[in-house]
Amino acid sequence: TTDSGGNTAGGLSIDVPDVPMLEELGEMESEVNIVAWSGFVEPAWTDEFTAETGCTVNRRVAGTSDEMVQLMRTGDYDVVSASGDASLRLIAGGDVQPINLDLVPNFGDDIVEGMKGQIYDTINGKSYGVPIGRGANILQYNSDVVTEAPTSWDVAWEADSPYAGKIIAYDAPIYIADAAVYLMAHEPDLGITNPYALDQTQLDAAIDLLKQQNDIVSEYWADPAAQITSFAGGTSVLGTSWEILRKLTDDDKFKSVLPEEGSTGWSDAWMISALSESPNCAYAWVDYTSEAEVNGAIATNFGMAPANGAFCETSDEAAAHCDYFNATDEEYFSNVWFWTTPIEQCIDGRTDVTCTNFQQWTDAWLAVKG
Amino acid sequence: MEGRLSQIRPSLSSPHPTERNTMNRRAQLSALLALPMLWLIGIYIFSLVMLLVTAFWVTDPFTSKVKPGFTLRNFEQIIANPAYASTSIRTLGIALAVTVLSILISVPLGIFMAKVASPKLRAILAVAITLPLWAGYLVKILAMRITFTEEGFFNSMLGPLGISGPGFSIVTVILTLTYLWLPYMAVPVYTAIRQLPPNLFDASADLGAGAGFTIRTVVLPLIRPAIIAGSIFTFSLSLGDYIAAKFVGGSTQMIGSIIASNINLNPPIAAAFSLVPIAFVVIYLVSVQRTGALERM
Amino acid sequence: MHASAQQASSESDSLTAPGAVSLTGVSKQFGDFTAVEALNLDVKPGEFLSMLGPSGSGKTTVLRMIAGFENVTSGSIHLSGVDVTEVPPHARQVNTVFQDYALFPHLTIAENVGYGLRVAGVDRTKRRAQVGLALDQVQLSAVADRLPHQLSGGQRQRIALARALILRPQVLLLDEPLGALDKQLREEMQIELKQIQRDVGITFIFVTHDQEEALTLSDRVAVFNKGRIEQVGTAREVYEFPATEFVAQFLGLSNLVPAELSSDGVQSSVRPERVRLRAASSAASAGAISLLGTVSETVYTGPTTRFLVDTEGGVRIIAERANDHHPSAESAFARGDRVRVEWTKDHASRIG
Amino acid sequence: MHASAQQASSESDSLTAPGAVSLTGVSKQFGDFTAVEALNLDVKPGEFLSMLGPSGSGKTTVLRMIAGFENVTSGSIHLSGVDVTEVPPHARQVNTVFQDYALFPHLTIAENVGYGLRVAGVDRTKRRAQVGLALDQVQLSAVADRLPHQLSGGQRQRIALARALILRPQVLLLDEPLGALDKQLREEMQIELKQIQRDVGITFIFVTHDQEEALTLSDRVAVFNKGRIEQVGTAREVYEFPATEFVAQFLGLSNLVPAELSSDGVQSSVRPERVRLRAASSAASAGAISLLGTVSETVYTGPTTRFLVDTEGGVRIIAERANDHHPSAESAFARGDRVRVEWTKDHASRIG
Amino acid sequence: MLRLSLGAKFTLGTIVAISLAFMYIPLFLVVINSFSAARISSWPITSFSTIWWEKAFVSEPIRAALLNSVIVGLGATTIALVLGTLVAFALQRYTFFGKQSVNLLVVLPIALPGIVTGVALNNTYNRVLEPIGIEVGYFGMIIAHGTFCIVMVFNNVLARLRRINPSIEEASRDLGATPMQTFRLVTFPQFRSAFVAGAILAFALSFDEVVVTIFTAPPGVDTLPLWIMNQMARPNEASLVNVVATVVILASFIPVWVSQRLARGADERE
Ligand SMILES: Nc1ncnc2c1ncn2[C@@H]1O[C@H](COP(=O)(O)OP(=O)(O)OP(=O)(O)O)[C@@H](O)[C@H]1O
Ligand SMILES: Nc1ncnc2c1ncn2[C@@H]1O[C@H](COP(=O)(O)OP(=O)(O)OP(=O)(O)O)[C@@H](O)[C@H]1O
Ligand SMILES: [Mg+2]
Ligand SMILES: [Mg+2]
Repeated sequence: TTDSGGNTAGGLSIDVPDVPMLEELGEMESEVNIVAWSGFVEPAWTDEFTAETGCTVNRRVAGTSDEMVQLMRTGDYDVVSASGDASLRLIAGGDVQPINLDLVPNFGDDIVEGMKGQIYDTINGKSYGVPIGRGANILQYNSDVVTEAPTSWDVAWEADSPYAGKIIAYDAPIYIADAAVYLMAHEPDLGITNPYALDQTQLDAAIDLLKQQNDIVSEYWADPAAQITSFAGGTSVLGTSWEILRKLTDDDKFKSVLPEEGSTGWSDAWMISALSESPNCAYAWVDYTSEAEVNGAIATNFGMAPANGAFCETSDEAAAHCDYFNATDEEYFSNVWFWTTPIEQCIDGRTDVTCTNFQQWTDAWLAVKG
Repeated sequence: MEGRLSQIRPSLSSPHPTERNTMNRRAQLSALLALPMLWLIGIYIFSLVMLLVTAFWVTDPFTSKVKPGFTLRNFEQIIANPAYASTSIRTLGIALAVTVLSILISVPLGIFMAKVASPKLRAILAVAITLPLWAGYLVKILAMRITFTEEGFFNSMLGPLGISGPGFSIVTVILTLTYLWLPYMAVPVYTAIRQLPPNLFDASADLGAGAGFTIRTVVLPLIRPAIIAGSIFTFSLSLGDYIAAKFVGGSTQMIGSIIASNINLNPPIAAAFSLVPIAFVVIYLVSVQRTGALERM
Repeated sequence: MHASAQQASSESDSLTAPGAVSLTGVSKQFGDFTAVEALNLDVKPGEFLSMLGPSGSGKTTVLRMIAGFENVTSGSIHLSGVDVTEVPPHARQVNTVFQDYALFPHLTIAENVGYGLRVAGVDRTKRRAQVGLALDQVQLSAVADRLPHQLSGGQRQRIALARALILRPQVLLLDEPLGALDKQLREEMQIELKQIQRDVGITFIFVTHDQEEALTLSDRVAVFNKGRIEQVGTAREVYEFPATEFVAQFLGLSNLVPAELSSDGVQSSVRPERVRLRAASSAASAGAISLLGTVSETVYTGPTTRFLVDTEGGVRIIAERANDHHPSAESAFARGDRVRVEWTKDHASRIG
Repeated sequence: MHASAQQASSESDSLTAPGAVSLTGVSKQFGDFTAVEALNLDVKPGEFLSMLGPSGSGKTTVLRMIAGFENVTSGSIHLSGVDVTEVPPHARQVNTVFQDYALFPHLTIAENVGYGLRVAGVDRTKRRAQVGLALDQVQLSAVADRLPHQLSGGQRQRIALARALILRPQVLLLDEPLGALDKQLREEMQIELKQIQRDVGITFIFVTHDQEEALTLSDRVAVFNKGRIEQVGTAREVYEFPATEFVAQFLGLSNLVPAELSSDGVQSSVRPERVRLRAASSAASAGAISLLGTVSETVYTGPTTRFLVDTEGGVRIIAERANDHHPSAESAFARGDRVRVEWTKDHASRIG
Repeated sequence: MLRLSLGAKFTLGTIVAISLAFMYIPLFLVVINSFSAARISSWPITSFSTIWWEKAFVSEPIRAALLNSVIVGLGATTIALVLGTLVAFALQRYTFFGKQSVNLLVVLPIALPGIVTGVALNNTYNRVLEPIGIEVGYFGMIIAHGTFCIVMVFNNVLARLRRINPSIEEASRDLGATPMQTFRLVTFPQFRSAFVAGAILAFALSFDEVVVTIFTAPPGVDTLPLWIMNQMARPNEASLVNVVATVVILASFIPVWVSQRLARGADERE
């Protein structure tokens, strides 16, 4: 099925290490170590969690998905807020355990449709992650300069873009998928049906496009702060963004659009380490944060669409938040390809070719910046 | 004085010291070095070696888990992808440019402080060049961002004069790294210039040399060890940096960026590629060690 | 008896000749401190002039003002009749041998010696030839390729000399060039220095605080004290006829004779070797000042024996007798002996 | 005539008395280089012994071995009859005054002087009293609270002395303590040093390369050359009767008379002041060696005038005459004069 | 003295002025931005406010990060002081085979890219030590920082040891002090100022270190630079960073002043 961005190729089966699933909860341990994105673990809700469960929360903020994977592999952490480009690696590496959803009562019908059973956290029918929230990689522009509202990514990709030299792009190998999304619409001959399932030819084409873009790029961003200052400081006038980043500029001249080609996006899910020494606290945390209020608090704090749709009904502000971030707008997200780790097995269902894996993407990405 | 020092300094390498003497000194020396060597070799070098052997290991392409083994594939990959070579050369160029720029700033600064400034101004300047050391690495990089962004401080001040800044580019990376590591060059250079015997300046003038000639033929050769000592910091710290490139480099990619982006995902290739900066640094250190500058850092 | 007065007239025309140095009313202040005060000095071309004085008396400061390393606070300096008061050091035809030699530690001996030529833009081959000659002159061609720290003190001293002389300056300034050498080497170098000065005929201005060195080497000696010149004159003038008590004391042992003891009723000084020591029983010599006393101490110094005599007048007189060809010259008198000390007016110098 | 031979027997019984230092067959190697070679030396209690020699002759090395800073390569060292060859410096009852004084720059003068007492565990009040006395002795109570860098060279020297003496060592070692001082200060300090040595009665071993200093201060002088002692004896012994050519040359000007000229057919040395200078016309004195020659140079040195005489035998003889009470002593002969030089056998010393 | 023409002095003065502007304009921007109302640093500043100062002063994470930075800095400095001084003594007082290599070894941790050091140590902690039951935890970070700080103490102490008059120690032994007493009463006071200067630099280096810290910090522990990093990732309160930086800059006058005083005191005595 390719209706919602083609990500729900549920039939995919991959060899993954057999990690036992927790059958029932026991005594709470004393602490839980969490690797998370900035803003996911804050005293505003951890204090209450600790009060309720007795589990002290130790947070470690990670900057990139790679760092998250690395940190999880140290075995020091119980829980991680993995994005789609990390989750598959963690699952396949045997670093996380399947989640017994029975032990997460807050994971219920309220979880928005688009975040259930995704390939990047559900494998071979087993669930490995409990969703937290999601967002799209949109096109943001400075309306003072970009006076004609763009509807296509072409202003960001084409060499003759009127904004050449003022374009900001995302700085990670996964950004290759953005090129693939663009090619999917503009170079149908390449036959790309899923931006995370690229064979070598398709990858090469994407890299060529990225190299072309490199010449017109003012900078690449990895840190949100850098992205905001790039727009605010006038270095960039157009490029990849998140809704929250646009919001944080506090300036109406910055506008955004989800272009007609669609876009990539990210969705994060809690995962529990296979080596967790505090599985009970870990389950408690995952459950606690899936509850509408807490999940909403995280989503609000970070600036994304919450996984728990029930949050949107809790207050007017919540409703406004959900509206702003299109939380329950599956139509909106149907055009969004959530980050997934590329693997050799083509997840678009092709079996006649080998797809390029994430390592190849990483190596290819280096060539973009030369 | 030199002679006297060398007289007093006991020498273990001399062929006929008395037995008792040698034993004693050996024991003292071992006592001094045991702990530091245990630390540096037992922890640091051991860790480095453990990391570097992984350069010959393989990574599972799917899970990105490292498996022991022996392969040269990582090196082949580095050679095959020209991005590695071009990034290495670019980074080397940046590190050298930072070093040269630091020298170009530090020498006049040192001469001004040591030979022109009044004692009071000298004290103020001495504080002024060390203070930025404390402002925080990230803070300084972000400050450079505000300075050099398109509508930032630099362009808003100098724009009216028709001067426009370098934006976020390799030039800004060089300026930022210079800004970060300058004190490590300026302080030793200044100290060295201060310690030059004033008589040498007199002697040079006495023999007819003007200030420029004296600086070129007397000052620079004599402060060379200090310059080299400073350059170890400016060169190696620049060589390994990637955060500056990330924040003010625009699309500039450095060795550190590549290692950082691989270190989690594909440690063997990161390890293999770290041999490049390690080689640069070690070659540099060994070649300057001959000049005795290491001891004078 | 003031040598400076004598010379002033006879030299006025030679002062424009190359090599002449003339300081007129030169003063130097360091902050509140006056290091050199209203100093006048005329050095004749080709002269070997020593500046002698205790530490801190301003010798180096004067030398540095002549070389141009220090600005004068007031007064003027002329070289060969030309006012150079405002000329920077590198433009003065004067070279300096520094007390600590100030050799460039990073340059070889040959490069050190050739430095001045290099500055002057002399080309490499010419330079090499001249450096070779200069090194020959100081007999150190063998060490041309060494670095200064590989030389002994005496060798370094000679290199400093060669480096300064190669530019054929009109005036060579030497700031205690022998101060750091040991006695033997020092004596050898004194002879060598004198020899070189005769050979090249350059004006030497030589700073020292060793009176014997000043007396034996120089044509004239300028005795410094507290930033002033107390006396200028030939070795004999300053030694035999010190103008002041300070000069008398500084140039070796000296007896200060109070006014009431001298024949003409003014204070005077007498050198110990000029004092005649006789048995107390002998009669006082006519025309001499003659005192009776007791030997309180005898000191054997090698070439001489020194006798300390406490005279009846309460003044202690030092007498020195050469241990000369007379048999038992040194054992003529012993501690406790009653003696007569005498000297003639000719050997006493009035001091102001 | 070998002073060292004379003394060896006369002293053997005093060697067990406290204060005696005795070196037996002491050698010191630095790598391949022998700095001190099989050296024997006995210093009597209460004696003032000078070690005199050129730079690099091993004086400091010997001193450092006595203090214990250097191990001996072979041989043994006794202090007051006790073998201390293996005793570390802090346990030897010997103190040192270093050439550069080695005052502790971070401690006040009083703390410097009291340092030895402090490490010995003497309590504060007692210490303060003793330090007060020691500072009085060197007349520097006024500077007790200053730091060393605030003192002049002469003051520092006295503090170094006070610091070493406060421990009442059996032996005080002084390594060119006056080397850094200017001439005047040096002479003052010499007198002071001699005075103190007399007062405290401690054995002084004093290193210098200034022969006059060694001759005037010491009871005995040991002349060093290339790691060996060439001669030990009283000032008169080493000056008048040098055992070797080296000693003759090192202790001042000396004429080396070749064997064929001397009466007994062996090489000898004669001091310039022992040479008698007479008109060429005068008859040769009986029993004296007498040569005719021409004055080639005269040098006025202040107390003396030096005459260089080229004799007919081709030997250059230096004669020195005191500028003494005789009228015109210094102008008796001039350059070019024909003269007769003479000396007696008594004033010539055979040298090996 | 070096004699410079007026023109040369002017040129030098200009270079100095430009260099100082280059150093201080960014710092000035940081300080002024701490009073900006905006969430994130910018230029020009549109509205001023002290809101970030108010927030910073009550922020628990800032306080915790600061405390961690200080603890790690002090721990690393202590390690560096001990090891750096020992090596400095060994290299200054003895000649031995491999001396050059020891020297190189001390310099290496600072000279190699921080990311290599960080990952290498992280690798050792997790792959070697943990399996054999050694949990370095918080100390891992201190060990890592200590390792690259050694060179700072080493440099300063060695430079000073070279300038100590060797006869001063002999004088002490001569006056009856045992080697231990000599060290305590004479040697140590002589290099104390270099020791402190080295300590200050080591602390500064540790206090500022980012890359190695990323890889060696234990779960839940932020140092100040890590906290700043996190602010970059969640820029709704990024301006807090400016407040913290301003406070650190102001506070750094203390160590800079102390080391100036020490340097001057040592100069005077020489
Ligand atoms: N740059 C200076 N600043 C302040 N005072 C100075 C300076 N140079 C010299 N002096 C002072 O001027 C006086 C004369 O110094 P100068 O060096 O000329 O003496 P000197 O006769 O050469 O002594 P010495 O024999 O010790 O070399 C001294 O008191 C000295 O302290
Ligand atoms: N530690 C040492 N290593 C090697 N050689 C040494 C050492 N100490 C002294 N020497 C050598 O031993 C010889 C004697 O040195 P010493 O210092 O005893 O001479 P000295 O008579 O005191 O000379 P000076 O008058 O210059 O002080 C010299 O040639 C010196 O170079
Ligand atoms: Mg002087
Ligand atoms: Mg010596």
